[in-house]
Amino acid sequence: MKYRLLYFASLCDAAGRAEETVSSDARDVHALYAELASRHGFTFAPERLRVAVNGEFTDWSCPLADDDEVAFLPPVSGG
Amino acid sequence: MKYRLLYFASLCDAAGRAEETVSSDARDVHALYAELASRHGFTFAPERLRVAVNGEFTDWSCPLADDDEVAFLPPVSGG
Amino acid sequence: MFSISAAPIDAMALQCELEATGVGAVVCFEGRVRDHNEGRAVNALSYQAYAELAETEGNRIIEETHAKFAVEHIVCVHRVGDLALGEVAVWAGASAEHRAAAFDACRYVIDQVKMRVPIWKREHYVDGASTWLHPEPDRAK
Amino acid sequence: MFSISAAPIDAMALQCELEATGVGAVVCFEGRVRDHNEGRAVNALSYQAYAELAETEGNRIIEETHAKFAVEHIVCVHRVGDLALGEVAVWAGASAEHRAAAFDACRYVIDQVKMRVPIWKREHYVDGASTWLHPEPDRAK
Repeated sequence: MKYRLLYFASLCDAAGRAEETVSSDARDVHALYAELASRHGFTFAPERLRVAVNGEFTDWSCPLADDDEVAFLPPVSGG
Repeated sequence: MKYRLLYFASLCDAAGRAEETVSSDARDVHALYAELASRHGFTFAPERLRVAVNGEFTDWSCPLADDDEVAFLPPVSGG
Repeated sequence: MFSISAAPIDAMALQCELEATGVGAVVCFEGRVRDHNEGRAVNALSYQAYAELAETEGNRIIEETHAKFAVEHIVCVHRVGDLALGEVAVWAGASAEHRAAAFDACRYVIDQVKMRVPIWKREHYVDGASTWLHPEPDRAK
Repeated sequence: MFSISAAPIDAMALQCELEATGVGAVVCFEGRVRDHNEGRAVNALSYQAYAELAETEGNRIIEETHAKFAVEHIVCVHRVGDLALGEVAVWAGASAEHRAAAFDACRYVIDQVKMRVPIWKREHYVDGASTWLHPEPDRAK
């Protein structure tokens, strides 16, 4: 399956890019994060991140479909 | 003794003036209010008013001296 | 600084008085003349103050607020005279390093000013009547 | 309305959006870039947002606030991009008939925005270093 990934803040720095499209065998967000964390050296434990799929918050067990846009959101610091 | 009186809001309306100088035998603010309430038809019970003498809050037992400036302050409604 | 003003309140100028290096939060409150109160249609207000004592008591409130909360600057101005609908009757602002103190201080100032400072409001109603407001202690808002 | 802005925040224009007949209280909050944080001297900040989701979540917060408090209008704007010291990073305002609701609503909005909306701050320090802030839940301010 193909997924579009969005990276923000320190995940963007770690990945060296703000977005990318990847081909992956992962079928849910948890598996996809494990794969990307390994590839890009992400150090956040999943419980410190929120997940968004197609522009809306979801949970870590969310199943994925081809062409989904996925973002792993590190702890926010607006304001 | 001579006192200068300041009237505000509905006490000003009732007295028909914002200030006046009176000669009185009253020697404390409680006695002075009783006299003025009778003369001007003030209907506030003393416990609903605060008292200021010479520009500072004081209490109803405050003794008065010649030329003191006295104000009886009805409940406030600023803001 | 607390003051009484016969001229319209210039909120921008007052907010500038809150500036300081290191300020991370500014909270401002404006109290405006509403077109109604307790079910009656209002078309204007007049405020009267015992100006000398109002400024003394207002500045006492500001000193208390500095003692209670970690704030940088506090400013409060109350109008007197005749005000039209929508005009600002009272303005209060607080600046601080963090927002909790700025919110708490701004609210404390306006709450205390309304309770304690010798200022009185006369409401002018659409039907031509008018009355000074002298709220019972438990009805003060 | 919640929005993300790459341009400097125009507080006066935003406050005008809070106007309505019958409004008696307006409370505004400004969060500004401070010259220090947790003991380190800061000389600039950058904010990044997941703009689409930030606006969705920000507007959800505003809807919640309308449901919780008797307010007329609520506006909140958060800057993104590079900000100098003293610039406004976030602005929130609420108007209401009475001041308690305006204070409560303004504070609720900014508290929730800081906790929930996907926006991140990078601090640039005087010594040349910089870092994204990812606060632990119990340290979020």
